[in-house]
Amino acid sequence: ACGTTSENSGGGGGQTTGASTKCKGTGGKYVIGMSQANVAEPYRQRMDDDIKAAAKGVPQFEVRFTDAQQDNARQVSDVENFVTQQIDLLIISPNEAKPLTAVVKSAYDKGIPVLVLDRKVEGDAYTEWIGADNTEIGRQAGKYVAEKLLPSGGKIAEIRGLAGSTPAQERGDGFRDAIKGKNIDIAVSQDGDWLRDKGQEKADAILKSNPDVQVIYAHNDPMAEGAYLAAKAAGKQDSLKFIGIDALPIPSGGIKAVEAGRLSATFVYPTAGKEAVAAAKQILVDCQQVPKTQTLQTQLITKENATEVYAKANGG
Amino acid sequence: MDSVVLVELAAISKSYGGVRACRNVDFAVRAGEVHALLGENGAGKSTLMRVLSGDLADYEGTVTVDGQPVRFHGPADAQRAGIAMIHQELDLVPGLSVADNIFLGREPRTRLRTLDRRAMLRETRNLLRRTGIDLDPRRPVGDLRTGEQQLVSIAKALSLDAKVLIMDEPTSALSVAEVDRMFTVITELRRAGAGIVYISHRMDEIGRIADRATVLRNGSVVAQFDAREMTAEGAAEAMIGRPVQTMFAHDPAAQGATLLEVDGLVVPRHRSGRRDPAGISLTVRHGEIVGLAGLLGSGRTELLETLFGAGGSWRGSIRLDGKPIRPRSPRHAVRLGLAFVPEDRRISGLALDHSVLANTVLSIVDRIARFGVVSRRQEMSETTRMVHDLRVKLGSVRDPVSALSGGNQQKVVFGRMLLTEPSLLLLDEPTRGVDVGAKAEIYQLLGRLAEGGMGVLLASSELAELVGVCDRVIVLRGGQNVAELPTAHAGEAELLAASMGEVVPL
Amino acid sequence: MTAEVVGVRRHTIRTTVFRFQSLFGLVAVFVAAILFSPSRNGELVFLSSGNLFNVVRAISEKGIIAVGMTFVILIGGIDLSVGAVLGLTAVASADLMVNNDWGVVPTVLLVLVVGLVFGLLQGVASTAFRIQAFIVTLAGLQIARGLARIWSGGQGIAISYGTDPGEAPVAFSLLGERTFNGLVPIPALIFVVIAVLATLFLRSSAFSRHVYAIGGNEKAARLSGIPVTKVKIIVFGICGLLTALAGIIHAGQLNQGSPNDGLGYELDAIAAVVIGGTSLAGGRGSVGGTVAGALLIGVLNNILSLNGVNSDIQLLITGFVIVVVAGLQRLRPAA
Amino acid sequence: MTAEVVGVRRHTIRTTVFRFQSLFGLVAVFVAAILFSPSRNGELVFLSSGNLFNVVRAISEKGIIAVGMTFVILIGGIDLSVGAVLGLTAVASADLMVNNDWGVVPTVLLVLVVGLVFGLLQGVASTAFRIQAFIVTLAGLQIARGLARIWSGGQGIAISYGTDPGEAPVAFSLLGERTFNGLVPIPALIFVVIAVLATLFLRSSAFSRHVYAIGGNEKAARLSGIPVTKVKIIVFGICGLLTALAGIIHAGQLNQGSPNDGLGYELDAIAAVVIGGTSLAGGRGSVGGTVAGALLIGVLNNILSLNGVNSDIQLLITGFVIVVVAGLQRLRPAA
Ligand SMILES: Nc1ncnc2c1ncn2[C@@H]1O[C@H](COP(=O)(O)OP(=O)(O)OP(=O)(O)O)[C@@H](O)[C@H]1O
Ligand SMILES: Nc1ncnc2c1ncn2[C@@H]1O[C@H](COP(=O)(O)OP(=O)(O)OP(=O)(O)O)[C@@H](O)[C@H]1O
Ligand SMILES: O[C@@H]1[C@@H](O)[C@H](O)OC[C@H]1O
Ligand SMILES: [Mg+2]
Ligand SMILES: [Mg+2]
Repeated sequence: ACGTTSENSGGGGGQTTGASTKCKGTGGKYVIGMSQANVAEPYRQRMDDDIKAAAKGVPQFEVRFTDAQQDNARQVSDVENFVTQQIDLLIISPNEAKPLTAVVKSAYDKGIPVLVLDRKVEGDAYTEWIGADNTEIGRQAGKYVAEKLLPSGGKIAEIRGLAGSTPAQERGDGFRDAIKGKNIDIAVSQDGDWLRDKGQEKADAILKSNPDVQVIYAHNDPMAEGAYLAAKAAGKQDSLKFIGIDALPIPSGGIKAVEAGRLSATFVYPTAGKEAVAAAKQILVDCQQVPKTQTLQTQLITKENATEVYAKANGG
Repeated sequence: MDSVVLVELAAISKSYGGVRACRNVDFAVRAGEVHALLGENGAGKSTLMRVLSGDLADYEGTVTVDGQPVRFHGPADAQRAGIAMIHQELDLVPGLSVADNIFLGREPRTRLRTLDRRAMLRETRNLLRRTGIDLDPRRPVGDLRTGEQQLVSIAKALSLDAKVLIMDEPTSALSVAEVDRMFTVITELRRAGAGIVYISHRMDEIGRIADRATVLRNGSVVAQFDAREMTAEGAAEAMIGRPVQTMFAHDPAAQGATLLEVDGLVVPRHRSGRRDPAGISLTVRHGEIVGLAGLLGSGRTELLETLFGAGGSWRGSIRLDGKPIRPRSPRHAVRLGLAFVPEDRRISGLALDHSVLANTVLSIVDRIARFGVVSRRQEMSETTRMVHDLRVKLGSVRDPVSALSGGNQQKVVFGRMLLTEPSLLLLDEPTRGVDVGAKAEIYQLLGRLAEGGMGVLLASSELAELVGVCDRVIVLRGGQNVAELPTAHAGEAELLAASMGEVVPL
Repeated sequence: MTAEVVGVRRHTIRTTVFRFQSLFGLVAVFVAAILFSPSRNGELVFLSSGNLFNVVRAISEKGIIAVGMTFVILIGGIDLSVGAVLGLTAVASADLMVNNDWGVVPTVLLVLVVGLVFGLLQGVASTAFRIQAFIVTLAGLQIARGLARIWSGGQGIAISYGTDPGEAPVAFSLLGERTFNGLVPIPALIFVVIAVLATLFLRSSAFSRHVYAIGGNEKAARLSGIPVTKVKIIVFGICGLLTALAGIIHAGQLNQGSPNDGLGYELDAIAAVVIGGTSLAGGRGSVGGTVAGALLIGVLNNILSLNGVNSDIQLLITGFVIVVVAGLQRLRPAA
Repeated sequence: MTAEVVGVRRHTIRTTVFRFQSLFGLVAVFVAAILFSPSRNGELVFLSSGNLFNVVRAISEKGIIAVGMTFVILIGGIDLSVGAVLGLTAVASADLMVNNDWGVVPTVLLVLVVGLVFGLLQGVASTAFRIQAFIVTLAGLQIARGLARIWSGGQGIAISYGTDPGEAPVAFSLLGERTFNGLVPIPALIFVVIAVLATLFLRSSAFSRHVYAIGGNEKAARLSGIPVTKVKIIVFGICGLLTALAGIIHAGQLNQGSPNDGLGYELDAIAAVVIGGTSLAGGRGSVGGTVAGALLIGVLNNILSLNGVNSDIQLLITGFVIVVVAGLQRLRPAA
């Protein structure tokens, strides 16, 4: 009865029945498996926390979490184990796209609806992808630097995410795209592996080798905070500007850092946790179809809106 | 013999797993005596003394000190009760200096509770002087030669000022001169009222120093002697339970062509600068047993190691069966038909955790393998043959070598090299720690091997052995040969004199 | 005074017990897994053949590496580079097939050679200059990781199958497949074969005697005429070779060769070896133990996941189980 | 028949050279850093005091841990738990001050006790059941990481300073500051003090002789009446204690205590110790060497970053430099 395919979902395969057969309406009990790529990054921990919080509001749901510790192979096993447990729905935030495609497909082919968050898998053997556009976020960051921080051009430093990860690639590309022709020079670019202490260490050296940079663009907030700490140690925290990405609404997150004036700006990188639970409810409880793609919007956080956004995100 | 009894062991029994090492042993040490503890390898001597020194805590029987029954829970307890032991296997810490080793566990401290190095160095110098060795107390023990280490152990034991000093084969790596020096020390201690337990397989030493002797066989006391009534033969017979065969039985007649020819061999790493460039020259013929005599540090070990490709750089020439050779590595030397039994079996000879079997066939695994697969049958038969030929006393050939008594461990190393069927056997103190019975067997074996055409170069600090076994003895001093004595004409006295640098008229 | 042969029986019993000692922990964990297994339709989920094969597949890469690591640890060495070498060889496999259109056989051969040579070079560096293996392979880790990044341009190289240029030969996709009625994963098969071969080799080859002897007492081994340097170099080569095999499987399993692959695998592989009762000091241990160690960790992860145990609690439980298992192994009376 | 006194002088020279041996590599890298330093306004950036202090600050946490690790390695042990214990103690520091309004002194004391106890427990587990330290501390790693995650709820605890509830005492922020005209970072000072104290302690305490003896020949140590078990337990305790100190500094430096902090620090700390010439077999080494090892890595990272060297190439260079430095140390003639 509940079995209609989302019109966005490509043809073929078992996905048509996928979403439907699992739907037992409000009377059912559902076990959802959430396969997280790693929980060492605050952003991902927050994604899990968001899912946990949202699932509290759906009494029919029990969510089980796994942590693949940044290992594709481990995440493949995690998904296999979920399939063995015959979960009713899989949420996955893949470590990398290609290596998880096959196992996600095999789960999907067994009729398990699959929600993919943040990073993608290849092909169309999943029910819905929910996430944000990293190139766009990078572009907005570039735009902010070009328009607000260095309207007449200048030198900046970039602290990048883990080499080889797609967000690092896309955030770098989008940024470069936006500053093209704006007389802004990326004087130095170093890998900070998404980590706060790495960000600090790299910024230490950057401030020595390129003391004339005016802005540090970090691919996430932890690294931006690390860079700020390095600048503070060098007594340069006021003459330099820092921007990051993620804007997690937690005490150690970027919104608070902007509010406190450490970062000039950060950009919301939505975790999609809340949206994922909503989609799961639509599929399992409401027996509805969901769109194949749900792109979440970013938001620029500056001192002006930080307090308000933070309060709102925490239910205020 | 009416002096005070310092310690008394009553009805001591001790087993390791299924092996009964001591059965119901009674033993006492009196003030002012040197009490020799004799017995063949594995008889239980070390075990009994490890009980007395607090090293083994789980045993049956009672230990009485000064009339009070005691139970030691560790060596420290025994030391506090005035009992110290020099262990058979040198137990020093190679990375620490001589002084650190001597005071290990009871370091003198300054008022600030820091190490009192000055006191340590001063005391160490005194102790070393008493033992008759001139060493820098700051040198790491690991840099010292075996004999020097043994002297450090002795100095360490002396520093304890013990009432009862147990010496488990303290002289096995020492040569005559050092032994003499040590006996002087023992005599001083005895005079001061200490009781000394003396374990040795060198029967001549027992005769010289002991006041009393207790003989163990298979873990039980089988005889007690007074020094006056004890003969070497009698003691030996008590030890092995039957009359000893003739010790030395080699017939020097059957010698053949020259096997080894060493000419002007100098090991230049000698930093003394005193090394005469003449170096060492000697020959060994097929079927000949040639001895190497010398004092501690005279260069015997170094020569053997060089011949075996295990030393450092050297110059000179070595010929084997007339062909010049330059042994690059022990492997190369083995291929050339050389075999070497090193002087310190624990460090250089054995993987102690591994079975007797694995240790025995180590040098011949390639030979007993077909297509790279070791033949278990041959492995077992070769090992059994060796165990039998050398009369190794053990539980099972699969037991770890560490479960064997010291002398039997030595036989395993010896046996391993014999299995390579060498043409030239290089032996460095091969009977160190080996009991009289087994020594006789080894000598006979050497005799047989020599008669079969093998050449033997045997370095030893036991003059009786050199004189008894060898056809000729070459005396080294300061890295060169200073004398050559045919044993048919020369005895221990001449060897000693030559070793000390006196010119010996022949 | 013939050699006494007392204790042969005692010995046999002890040996037998000892043979199985490295299995104690595995058996205990296995039993616990059965007890705690969720059940579905009256069947224990843990024991379902699908699940058991998943367990073996999941450990097969690390298991193969751990077999190589067993050799290295037996000589008293250690190899920290394996995780990075796995990444390097996975990248190499993907690049050769995808970007250079190599066939499966030449790719596999070349990649195996890459692993072998990397291992041999580490062996040479450590023996020629007498540098501790820890240091050499720590450097090797960085070098292999750097090479993998440079080779791949920092990005994972995705593998898709077909005959077009830019596609890998379909045959390679077998590594991701299951055989025997879709039941047995191919990597698991390879792992079992490697483990059996290595066990036989370590039990009965002359070479293995040399390996054990070097770990037991290197100086004694040298004086016994064993070519110590050569054996050590070969052992590092074996470890590199097996790691390359694991890297190839990894690429096949995940359809990608990424320079970040294998991060931290070195500790897992060493853990399997040590939990399996092999001494880090060298000279003592077996491949059987290593396989048991790897299985133990695999079973533990599996049963915790099947029960949906939260990953933080998993860490605690895993930690405690490891200590208890290691403790069990020490029950053996001292020799 | 006096024994010859050859080699006393030779010995002194060798000792002296050997004393400085662990510095060879550091000196070489330092010289290279000067040669390759970018310059600004005629001044070498690398040598500017600000930069040099950055280098020391950057290594201070790992350096302090490495000092503790030196003790553990000297007894022939190893401690893999340090990274996780750093995370645990950083979380503890943040949580106590931020969420429980503790003062600086009670926080620091309790956190130090946490580290100490964790270390002692590992020491007990490893000695009481005679389990290899590798295994015990591998388990300890998982347990500490699990505890840290549970304690913090998985997310870093941010520290801001002030007197309100939820704010940490301002005094704690000193850990992130610099002193002496804003030049010398406080963590660097603490590191130097710890290193000096540890050096003096290892040089001149009786306890240190026991540590060296246990690593050099455990049996001899036991026969000399040294309480081997007790010393070992204390050594693990020292390492835990120093790691906790590093954890506190970490929290102060980053204004946050996160359960993921310290990931992989164990290998870095061990590397510093081993590059500093301490033998993993135990019994040989010094804190001076460890400091040199840590500095070497710090200088290398710094100069590579100053030159903007790409991170892939950094890996390669670091790998090669480590091998070469280790090779340099082996130049010493064999004893
Ligand atoms: N650690 C051990 N484990 C098992 N058996 C042992 C152990 N130590 C000694 N034994 C056995 O106990 C018996 C007595 O050994 P012990 O070392 O006391 O002999 P010993 O008289 O000192 O011999 P040696 O003259 O060769 O030193 C031997 O059979 C030996 O194999
Ligand atoms: N590794 C070394 N370190 C220091 N000195 C050495 C070393 N090797 C040899 N020597 C010195 O070389 C000389 C010859 O030593 P060697 O051991 O060959 O003599 P030996 O006659 O066998 O004495 P020993 O009874 O000590 O075995 C001695 O002066 C010794 O101190
Ligand atoms: O900080 C985030 C990082 O941890 C994740 O892996 O990718 C997106 C980033 O914003
Ligand atoms: Mg003995
Ligand atoms: Mg000698």
